Amino acid sequence: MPETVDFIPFVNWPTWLEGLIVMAVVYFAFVSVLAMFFIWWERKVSAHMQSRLGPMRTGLWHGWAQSPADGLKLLGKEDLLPDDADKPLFRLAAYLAFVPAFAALVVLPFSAKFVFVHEMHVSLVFIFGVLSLEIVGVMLAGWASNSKWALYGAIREACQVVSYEIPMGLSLLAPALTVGSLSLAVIGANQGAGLHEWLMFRNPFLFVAFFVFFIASLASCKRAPFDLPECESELVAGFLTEYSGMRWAMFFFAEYTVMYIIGALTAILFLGAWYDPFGIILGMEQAGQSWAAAVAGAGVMVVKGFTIVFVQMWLRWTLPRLRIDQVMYVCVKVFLPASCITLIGSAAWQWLAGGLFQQITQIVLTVLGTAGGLYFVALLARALVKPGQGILPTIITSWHAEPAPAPVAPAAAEEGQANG
Amino acid sequence: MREPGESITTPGMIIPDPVNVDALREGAGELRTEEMIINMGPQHPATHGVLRVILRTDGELILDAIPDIGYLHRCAEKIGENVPYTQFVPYTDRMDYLAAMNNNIAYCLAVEKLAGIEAPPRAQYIRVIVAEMNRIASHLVAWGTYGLDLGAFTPFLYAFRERELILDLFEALCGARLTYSYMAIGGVRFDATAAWCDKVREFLDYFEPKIAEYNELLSFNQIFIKRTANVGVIPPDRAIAYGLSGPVLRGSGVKWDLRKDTPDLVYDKMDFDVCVGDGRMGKVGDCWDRYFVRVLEMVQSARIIRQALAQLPAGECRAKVSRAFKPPVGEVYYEIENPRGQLGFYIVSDGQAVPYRLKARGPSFCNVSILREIARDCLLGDIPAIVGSIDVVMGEVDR
Amino acid sequence: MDNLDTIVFYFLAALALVGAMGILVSRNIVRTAMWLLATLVAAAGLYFLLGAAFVGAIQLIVYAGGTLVLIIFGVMLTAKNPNVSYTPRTAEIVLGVVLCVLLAGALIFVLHGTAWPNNVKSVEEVKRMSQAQRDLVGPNNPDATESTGRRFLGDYLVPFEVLSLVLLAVLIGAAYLGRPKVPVIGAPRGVNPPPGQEGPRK
Amino acid sequence: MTPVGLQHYLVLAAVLFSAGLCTMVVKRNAIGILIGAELLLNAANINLLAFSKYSAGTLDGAILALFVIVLAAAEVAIALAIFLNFYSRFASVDVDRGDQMRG
Repeated sequence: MPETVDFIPFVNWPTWLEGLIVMAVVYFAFVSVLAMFFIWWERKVSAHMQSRLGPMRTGLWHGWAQSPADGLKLLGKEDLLPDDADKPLFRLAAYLAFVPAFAALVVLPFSAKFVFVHEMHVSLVFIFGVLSLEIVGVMLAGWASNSKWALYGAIREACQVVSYEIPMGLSLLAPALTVGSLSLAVIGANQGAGLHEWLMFRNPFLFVAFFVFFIASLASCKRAPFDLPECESELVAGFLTEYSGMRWAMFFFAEYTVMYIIGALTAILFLGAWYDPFGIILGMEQAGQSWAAAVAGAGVMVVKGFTIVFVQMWLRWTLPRLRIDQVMYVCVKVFLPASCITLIGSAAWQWLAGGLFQQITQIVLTVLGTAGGLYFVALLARALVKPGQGILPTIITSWHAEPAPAPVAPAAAEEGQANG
Repeated sequence: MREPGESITTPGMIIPDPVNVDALREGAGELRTEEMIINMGPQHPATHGVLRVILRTDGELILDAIPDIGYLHRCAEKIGENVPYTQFVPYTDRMDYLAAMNNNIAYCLAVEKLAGIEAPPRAQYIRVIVAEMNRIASHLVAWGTYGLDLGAFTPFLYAFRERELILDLFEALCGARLTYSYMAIGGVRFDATAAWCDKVREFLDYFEPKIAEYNELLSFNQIFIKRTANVGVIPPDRAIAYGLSGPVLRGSGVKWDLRKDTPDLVYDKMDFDVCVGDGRMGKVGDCWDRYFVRVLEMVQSARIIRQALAQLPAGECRAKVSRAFKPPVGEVYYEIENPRGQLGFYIVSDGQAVPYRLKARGPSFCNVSILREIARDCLLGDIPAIVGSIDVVMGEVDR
Repeated sequence: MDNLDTIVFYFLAALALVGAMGILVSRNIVRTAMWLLATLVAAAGLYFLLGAAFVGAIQLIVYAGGTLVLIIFGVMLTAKNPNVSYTPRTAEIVLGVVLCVLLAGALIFVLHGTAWPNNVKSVEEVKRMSQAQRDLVGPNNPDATESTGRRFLGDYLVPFEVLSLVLLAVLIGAAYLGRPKVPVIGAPRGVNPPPGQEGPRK
Repeated sequence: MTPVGLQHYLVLAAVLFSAGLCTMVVKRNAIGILIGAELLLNAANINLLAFSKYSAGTLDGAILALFVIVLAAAEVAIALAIFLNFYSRFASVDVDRGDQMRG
């Protein structure tokens, strides 16, 4: 058990009410900035993957002000309510989708010292439970819109997300089982010594559980290739069809916040939480520099979380979408057995393996995982250094610079070809 | 006065089999309570324009999908019967607006045959070059939007990046980027310069390696294959029975291409292959086959353009035809291979300056008719896959 | 912090009661389900307040995230028929409300007349206990979740296993009851089913 | 303000229980009745945990509450399957329709 973890500014607040208000404001600002940043970032990422630039004009640098500007625009939009919608529920749905994402962040640690609520010993289960509430909002949105497409979106959401919660939950229990705690703070504190101590590399089952968890979490936060509840080419916009303006934006805030929560959760459960791969931060903690360690740890945590969010975006802009029966097939026939095996397997491993065997496994898995990670980094670097496989011909770049081609007499065509 | 129970319909309106409301009310007998009738379109992201598909669904299962057309009807044929022959060329641009060059050529060839005009050889070669470039541009749109239909956003932008270069070339050639009106009866309006030809070669050098990239990105993506293989299978006999043509027909394994089988222009001097679906990923005639035929045809088009550029003769590019010429009395039906299939024009002349009757046979119009048959018993998510693989352009379906 | 606990309790209690009244009064079945959500979340909050964080979290996962979604799903599948109204008869309402008000009154009366024993161990006492003794203690047990797990695989092993069998039976039973009665796939339908048509895709 | 104790929770649970029972009695929609039953179970759970914290001081309350939650999920699953069958039979989930004992 690490020493108590606390969120600094609120250690000594004068009264609980002030503390609560300050916390709520800071917290809301944090969520908004996070979501806005991700929206901007996703635009830039998608644009660069599609050989475009994305927003460039709003704000001074790379269109950074695009998200706030969009927010203002959405605030100013007319608040449309379909005539036949169940109006109170239609309004409620947007908040119901947003609040769980907001609430889950409460117990999410940023590093050993930075966590909003520290006395939660079951923070893992709490986050999981709160995130599962989001479905209700989405289903309600689909139902209250009184549109057939929205209803399809709602039903798909219910099928898909509820189903994927099972493999997600099972694969998330495997690291909890290995550490022996449901507290994210404790799970995180267990992986400090270095890359080989990251839970993902502890045993082969956890290695598999990482991938199961990551893909199931994609499905359960409706990211592509599992974005069936809102897929625009089939269901117009699914449960979002009838939404507009700020209420529509609420769903997006929720989605992007959940993306980060999933990313941070993956980092804490499998990828060494707020510790760097070389044990430097743990060394700082042991040397008594707990504040420096906490700040550095928060930085590492944010980098890890953002990296996973980036991978989510990368997948979204690369892969086509699955069909609903394929989504369910993957869940029930692949991930469900796989996650059961990872849970049972890592329990058995805990019981049987040890000593040299354990160390060798850890080293092998670490090498394997690092090699895989480096391969993807290399792919990305190649794409950045050498975009595409050919250089854009001069047609676009030079054509308009040239004087308009004078009509060439047929006889001159031959020599024109020679010097062209 | 309507009889009670009589539904409010307009003539020709398609009414799917109704849900039995009485059974719902009485609660008797076997119920099919989950049936729902949905309009997919005319405003829908996946219907490529204003195609309306009336879906009768049982949950995700499609029981029936009825294409309903006519939202873009602009009386193109009737206009054709009221303007002189030369003035109808711009209207053909607006039929299949993604392949305007090919439409122009089809109409001009029909009129030329009717009037006994022969375009000079250079014009014929230029026609082949622009037709094949437009085929590439059209297939690029089909390829990109097909990815979009299946949820892959990125291919669309890649396709449009390359298509943009073709449009630039067309702009340089004739000044227009979408509706070219480049063909004239008896030739082409502007000659291609040598510099332009070099630009086309440069484009081909750039474009041909890109196709490997497309395949890597989309064609051989496992999710894409899972989405398209064995979906919307059209057996060859059904394809012929429905009068399908173009990549949709060839996707079913039928080796039929007017460029090879009834060569017009100078296609008989070109060396190229007719690509057919071979059921590589599933059954012959599934969505993947239709899709991949288009990818292969882009390679063949590039081959043809290279040959045509190499053989391009010098000379005039337009025969002398008077502005309001009057073809002799008679009728003609002429069809060529468009990117989407066989586009034919049937023209009846009574010796006047305007056609007596003009009728177009659009490939998309015939191709979309198979939708109801192959979209039965599939899932809702397959509908965009099927509609996209048929690749209809509503401007030409409705005309 | 007692003050905060009190306020939070009253807030959650009010939410739960409003939800319960909403369930009772609401005619629209989807809204009824939403009121149930309010009650469930408030109950989860009360569990947290009662020191049973694990139960609270499980309540959120299973009840609010699973059971409630199932209920809404059921509502969506059965509430389509506009010709059916579920308005109860006035006599039923009056009788039901009167009976239940009487029941509530009686229960509260009994509660006020009863003195409950208090066997709660203080934190110091718990600290002095052995592991086995500590497993029995509910509040003031620093690792109550672990103890819960040990109890499940110890004293409560038989009920725990029986429960797993029950769940399995429910899974099979629900799948059996929910199977489609009408052969929806592959039945010939529409005009002129074309010859040589492919069968349904599996 | 008196500090919150056992009595507060018990009164709250009693009211929730009565409301749940009333819902079960009054509603004609089968799913409404199901929701009433959920209310009863939640009232029971609050009681269990309140006694566990303020009176018995043991973990059994929490363990029983977990059993209740899981059983409630099972109950809802089966009940909804039955209601769907009921609905496909009577085109309604009005429990008053189900007064005939034939398949």
